[in-house]
Amino acid sequence: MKLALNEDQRLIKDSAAAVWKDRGAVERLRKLRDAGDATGFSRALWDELAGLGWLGLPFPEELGGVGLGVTELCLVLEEAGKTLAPEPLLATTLLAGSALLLGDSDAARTTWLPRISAGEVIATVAWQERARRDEPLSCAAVARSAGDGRVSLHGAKREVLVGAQAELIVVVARDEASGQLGLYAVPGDAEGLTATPLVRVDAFPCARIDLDGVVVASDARIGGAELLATVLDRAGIGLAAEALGGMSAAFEMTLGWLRERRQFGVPIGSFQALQHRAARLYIDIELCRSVVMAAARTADQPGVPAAALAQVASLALARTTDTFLRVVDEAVQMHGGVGMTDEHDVGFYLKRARVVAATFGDAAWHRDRWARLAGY
Amino acid sequence: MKLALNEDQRLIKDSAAAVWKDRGAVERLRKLRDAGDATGFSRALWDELAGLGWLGLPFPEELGGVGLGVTELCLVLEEAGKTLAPEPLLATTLLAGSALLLGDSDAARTTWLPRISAGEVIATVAWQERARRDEPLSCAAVARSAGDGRVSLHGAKREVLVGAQAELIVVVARDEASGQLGLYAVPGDAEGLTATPLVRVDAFPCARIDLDGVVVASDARIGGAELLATVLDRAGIGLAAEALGGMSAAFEMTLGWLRERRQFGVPIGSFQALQHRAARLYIDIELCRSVVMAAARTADQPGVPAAALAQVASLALARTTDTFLRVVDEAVQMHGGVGMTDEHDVGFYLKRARVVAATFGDAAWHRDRWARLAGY
Amino acid sequence: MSDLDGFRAEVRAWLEEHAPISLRGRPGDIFHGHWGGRRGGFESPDHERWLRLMVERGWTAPTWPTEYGGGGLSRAQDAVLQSELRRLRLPPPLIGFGLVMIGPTLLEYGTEAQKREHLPPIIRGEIRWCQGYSEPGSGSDLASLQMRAEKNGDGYVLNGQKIWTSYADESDWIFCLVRTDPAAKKQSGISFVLVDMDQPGVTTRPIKLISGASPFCEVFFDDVKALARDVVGGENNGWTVAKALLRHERTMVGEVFARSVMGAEAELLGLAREALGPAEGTLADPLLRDRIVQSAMDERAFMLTIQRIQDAAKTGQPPGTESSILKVYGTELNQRRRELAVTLAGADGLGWEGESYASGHLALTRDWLRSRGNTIEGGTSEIQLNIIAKHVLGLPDGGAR
Amino acid sequence: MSDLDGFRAEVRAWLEEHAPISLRGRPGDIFHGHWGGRRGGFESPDHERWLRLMVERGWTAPTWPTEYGGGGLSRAQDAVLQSELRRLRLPPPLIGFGLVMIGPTLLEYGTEAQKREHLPPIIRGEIRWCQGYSEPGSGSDLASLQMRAEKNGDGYVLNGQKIWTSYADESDWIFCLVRTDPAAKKQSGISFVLVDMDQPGVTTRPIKLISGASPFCEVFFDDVKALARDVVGGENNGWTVAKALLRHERTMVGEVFARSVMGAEAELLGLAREALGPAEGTLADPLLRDRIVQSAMDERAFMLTIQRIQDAAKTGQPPGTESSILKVYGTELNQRRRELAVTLAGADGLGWEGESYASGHLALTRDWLRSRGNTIEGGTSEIQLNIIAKHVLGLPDGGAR
Repeated sequence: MKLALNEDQRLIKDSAAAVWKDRGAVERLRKLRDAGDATGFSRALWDELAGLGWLGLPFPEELGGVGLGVTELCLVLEEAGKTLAPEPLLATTLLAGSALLLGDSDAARTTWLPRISAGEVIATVAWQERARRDEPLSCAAVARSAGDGRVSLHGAKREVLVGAQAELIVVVARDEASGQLGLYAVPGDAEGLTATPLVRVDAFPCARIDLDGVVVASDARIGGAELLATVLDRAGIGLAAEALGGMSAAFEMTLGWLRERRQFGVPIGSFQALQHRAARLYIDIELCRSVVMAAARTADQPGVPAAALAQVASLALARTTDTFLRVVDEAVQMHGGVGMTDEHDVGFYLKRARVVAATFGDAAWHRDRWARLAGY
Repeated sequence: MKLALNEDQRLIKDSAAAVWKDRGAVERLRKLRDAGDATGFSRALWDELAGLGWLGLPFPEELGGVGLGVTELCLVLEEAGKTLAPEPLLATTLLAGSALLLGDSDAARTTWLPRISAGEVIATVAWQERARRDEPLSCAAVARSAGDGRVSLHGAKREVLVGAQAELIVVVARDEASGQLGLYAVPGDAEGLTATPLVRVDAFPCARIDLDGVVVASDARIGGAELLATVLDRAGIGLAAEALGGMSAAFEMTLGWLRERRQFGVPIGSFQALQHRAARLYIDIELCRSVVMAAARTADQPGVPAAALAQVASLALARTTDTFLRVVDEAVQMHGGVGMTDEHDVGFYLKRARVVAATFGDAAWHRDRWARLAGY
Repeated sequence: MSDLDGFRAEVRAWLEEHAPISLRGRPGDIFHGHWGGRRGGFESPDHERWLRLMVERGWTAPTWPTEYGGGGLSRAQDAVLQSELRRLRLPPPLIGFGLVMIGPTLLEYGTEAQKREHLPPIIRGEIRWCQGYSEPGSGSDLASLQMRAEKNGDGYVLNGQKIWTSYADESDWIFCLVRTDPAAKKQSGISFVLVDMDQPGVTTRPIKLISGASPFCEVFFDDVKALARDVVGGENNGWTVAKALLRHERTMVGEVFARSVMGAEAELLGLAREALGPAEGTLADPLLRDRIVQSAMDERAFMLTIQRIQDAAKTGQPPGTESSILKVYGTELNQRRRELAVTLAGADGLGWEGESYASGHLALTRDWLRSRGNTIEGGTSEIQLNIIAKHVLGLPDGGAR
Repeated sequence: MSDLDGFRAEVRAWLEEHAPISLRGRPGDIFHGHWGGRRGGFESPDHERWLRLMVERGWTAPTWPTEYGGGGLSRAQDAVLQSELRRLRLPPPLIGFGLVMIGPTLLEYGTEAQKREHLPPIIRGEIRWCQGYSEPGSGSDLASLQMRAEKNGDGYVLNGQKIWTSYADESDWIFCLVRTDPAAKKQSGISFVLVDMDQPGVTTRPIKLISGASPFCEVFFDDVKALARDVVGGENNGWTVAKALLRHERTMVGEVFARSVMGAEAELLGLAREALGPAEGTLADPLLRDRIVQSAMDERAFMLTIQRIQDAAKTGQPPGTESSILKVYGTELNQRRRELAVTLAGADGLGWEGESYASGHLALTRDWLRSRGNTIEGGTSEIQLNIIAKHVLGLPDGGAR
């Protein structure tokens, strides 16, 4: 495992940086938010991302993908994170995409992955049911036999990323008979499925999903608890990469302000107390960069054991969620009054950091899991 | 409850400050340590303290005391803490003294308290058995019936303050028959009692006590579990006062250094990063002062419920142990290389702070107790 | 003593007889009540009656001299009055920056003519005031302010901008720091001037915060007129007046935070039980439990420190720069609490708006966001730490302020 | 590539044949091995034989030129040699500041004559060197040093004091920074001079630390002589030489800390099980458990960062000021670990000496105390943060260094 970018990876990172910077950075999210845009992201840009091949980066070429890995996708997500891009790359390619890619169903794989790669389908996974993250195994939604080999899904899911826009929702439910968890590929417009958009603080698209007897064919089941764990860990690593981008951008923005803003006749960045705080943030961000790179590469190792993947995912999420929160708190503080205004971009990072921390479990949750994995 | 000193209290505090400063501050502890002094403190100074009435400050006048309270004793302890005075005021007057004062036995009270006040008897309580603090109720030492209404004590106690020098040791043991905890007043030279001095990092006198069938009369039992809890809480408040003194002195020493030490042509105290860190320490020390004052006054309130006392004692210990540790770490860091030398006094505070934190439970232990007391 | 007892009896009887029944049991505070002013309506006829009654006795400004319409009470009498108001849990008849900021400043620094002109309308609730200090370019470095006031006949012409002016869009007059001598260095060319906002050239614009709407405004001055007689403390001598007022403001902010942090343990515990269960016994999450205890202990230590400072003041110890301690610690304490609250609530604490969220949960999000400003407004934590380092600890000046 | 393979085969065969059997499986590191010098004895005859054998091939200084007695190996060849030594887990034949500090400095800045005089005795382990930089008055501000060297005939007379000189009491020569031009400002009047310690006027005194005995010494110079030919880099030009050496030292210190933090989780977990029980399953104390995880994660993130820096260097990215990051983070990481270790041990971690304590427990106390110096020695954390702020983040200089 080499913690450095190769030439291809550098190209991907640079072009990802260019794509999102060209689109106007945070300004774009602000406009979508202020307009109360129902889609919540740019479908035109989504088509462009498909054209660049990024929506299928980690999928094999025969399924419309590029045949690269989580490592490369994380580079794109990091750059997306810098501008707080709300395009649902994480939900579609890494959450739903991983479920389809690594799942049991060839049919589902060949049906959906090419369409995801082509940008035709927005997809997501609906797994969370409670306000605070706990074990995914505590799932209360059920899959009930509906005759003819079909099952009907009942329950409610919350915090479903891009849930109101997704054409494909992979729903986690417990088989009523066996008690086993299952992941079921459900079309977003299935009868009995209601998506209620949630206006969250970060303005990223998200929804509550109610399943009132949604009937699917039995081959809609693409995997069980083990698949879910892997899917969440891969997506967690992607989110950590996005967080790395977010904290880097908020930090850069703050450094710029420290250099420019003058008080008492000098730039405030010349005050040693602020310098030392900035230097410590820098160190922590650099450590985040190391763990994100290592985690992504681990996810790409063929046959990586689930426990090893879980451990690096927890490492990456524990560090990035905490550091992101600390960086944005300091960023607002160092910006002073202007950082508190809605007019300034830095507040968007503050809001996003907290949502990131609540998405796949915060630092404390992942430290607890690390200890459980290590047997103490 | 008024959080301010009255005229008498101010006098006591000032004269305590003078007594210990006159004796040479930390230099005195250093000499005792370097000499490997078997007593570990100054018996001559002890006689002086007796003459000043401080050894019996919280005892009633009819028992040789002054009739004041924990509040006043804490002022003396705070000043003692500033110079890291190893005189066993806490062990003798607050630990053993509280046990006798508030215990069931009139005989023990009238026998020992006047002698403690007069400086004739060094006393202590032997309660700890494990390396880390846990519930005192987990005591394994036993009191066994030895016929003729006598009991014999069996077990081992560790970290007994001034244990090798004490003429009176109040031993905590569990009645073998009833399972009840008991506090037994045992002469230091009792047969079957062996004290092994422990050379701890802070150089304060301390010992391990082995009880190999120490026979005492049944009226040696002066109380049970409730008494022990109250005794430990009163002593904990006293230790918090001592810690307050210690952190204040280490901080003052550091401020002096920051003003004097020049690097890059200016006093290092003019560097803003150090200024802000010093200012934060100051705030935390001021908060410690408030909780110590409040805790001592609560201990002096007639009929104060055990739970209320426990709560303020935990508040005082949680804050002072943590802050003391933080202050001394920063004090050494700000002193730079010279702070790492044995020649400099600041290291003595560093060492003492850690012993203080381990004496009656550290901050985490007391936060846990706070929650238990509050029912969550 | 018996005088005070008599006064108490008199106040109690008067309140029992006159205070509107409908207002009893509805206490306010210095930020919750009737703000007065030309544009200020009343919540109810009883609120209006309550103001008129109290104005008549001068009890909207109980300790101000009777010659300006105040109550002329001693501090001790005022304490009695306040405790009787609290007894019936009555709202203050009038609140606002006229009473707590510009009024006391005029009493200390104003000329007799200024007091006669400006104090009575404040006491009667006719004029609402706001404060024009900060400018976009001068935050912590207040003395670098740029707004100009140029001499013009018997007055000044004002041009420039103020920011962070609370309730500027609802106020009638503004007290401003302006630069009257551009040649003088920083503090020495500044004047403290009173400006009628009801004139052309004054524009206010509310500021939207990361937490949503706010009372803060920007105020723009475009050839606005001020009278020479409305300069307080003398031309180019405004810095002295401003500093006195700032100290006053910090203490007030400290008190507000003292109130805001109270009850942290119960609130957080409630959120924790809601999120973690079970309803009784030890909380399921030991790390969050530990953070709740820390919040509770921090709050207790903070409240005890406030009490200690007050008790020390009573024994005649001179008040020092304690306001900086309270400001730094109180605001950070509140931030930690708000952060812990959203953490406990998990996804329930991430809502921005909409019916999917309980209003209490939406408030968690907004309160957390708003709390980030606590360590910035009213003098940043950094400035307070500078003050402590230099003026309390006596550390040498390093050029950084 | 096949050249290297051939070299590897040759080295392996030679080592298999010559390396003393008794030393195999006893690896040392840059701080654990034979230090050489006039006063240096050998642990065993095999140690002496091992040194002689390696000196013969120049492999005590594998990459130094053969003309001075070095091995003349390329970096790639040296890597092969080191990996073969590791394969047999052999100790380095020779360690010391001659090899890692003054030798490389002379190779870069020394004259031909200086190299011919000083390098061979270093390579043969005959002369042990120490470093004389810090003085009591100049810690972080090294350039403020005061030790004087006055011209006298064909040399200098040295007067002053050095401090924090590791192993001065066991060394033969010292390389010193001295002030040769008292009139010049700070850096510009400093020379880098080599001094034979075996002469009157040189006194060393070991420094006792809060953790007990230490290799550090004070060195006093009282009319000590140095030769003009022993000035490195030219008179008054010593600062350039010293800075190059300091950078080198920081990297070394970083590597040492990288090693010191490894295995935190296992050590801490062992202490926790000892103190808390039970032997298996979830640790009884959830807060300490959380701190152990933090330590483990911090260590992992730190090791990954070291790897990333090394990997980046391999791809040709220019090395930056990473040493400051590693120094700050690595030392604080070690401090947190030592502190957690004594916390876990409770009263067992409070012993200073005596038979009542297990030696492992006594080491806990001493290691914790010693770790407090990590953030001071080799450039304080504060200095490293200054470096990061200015040279990495490009923040403007505020006069504070």
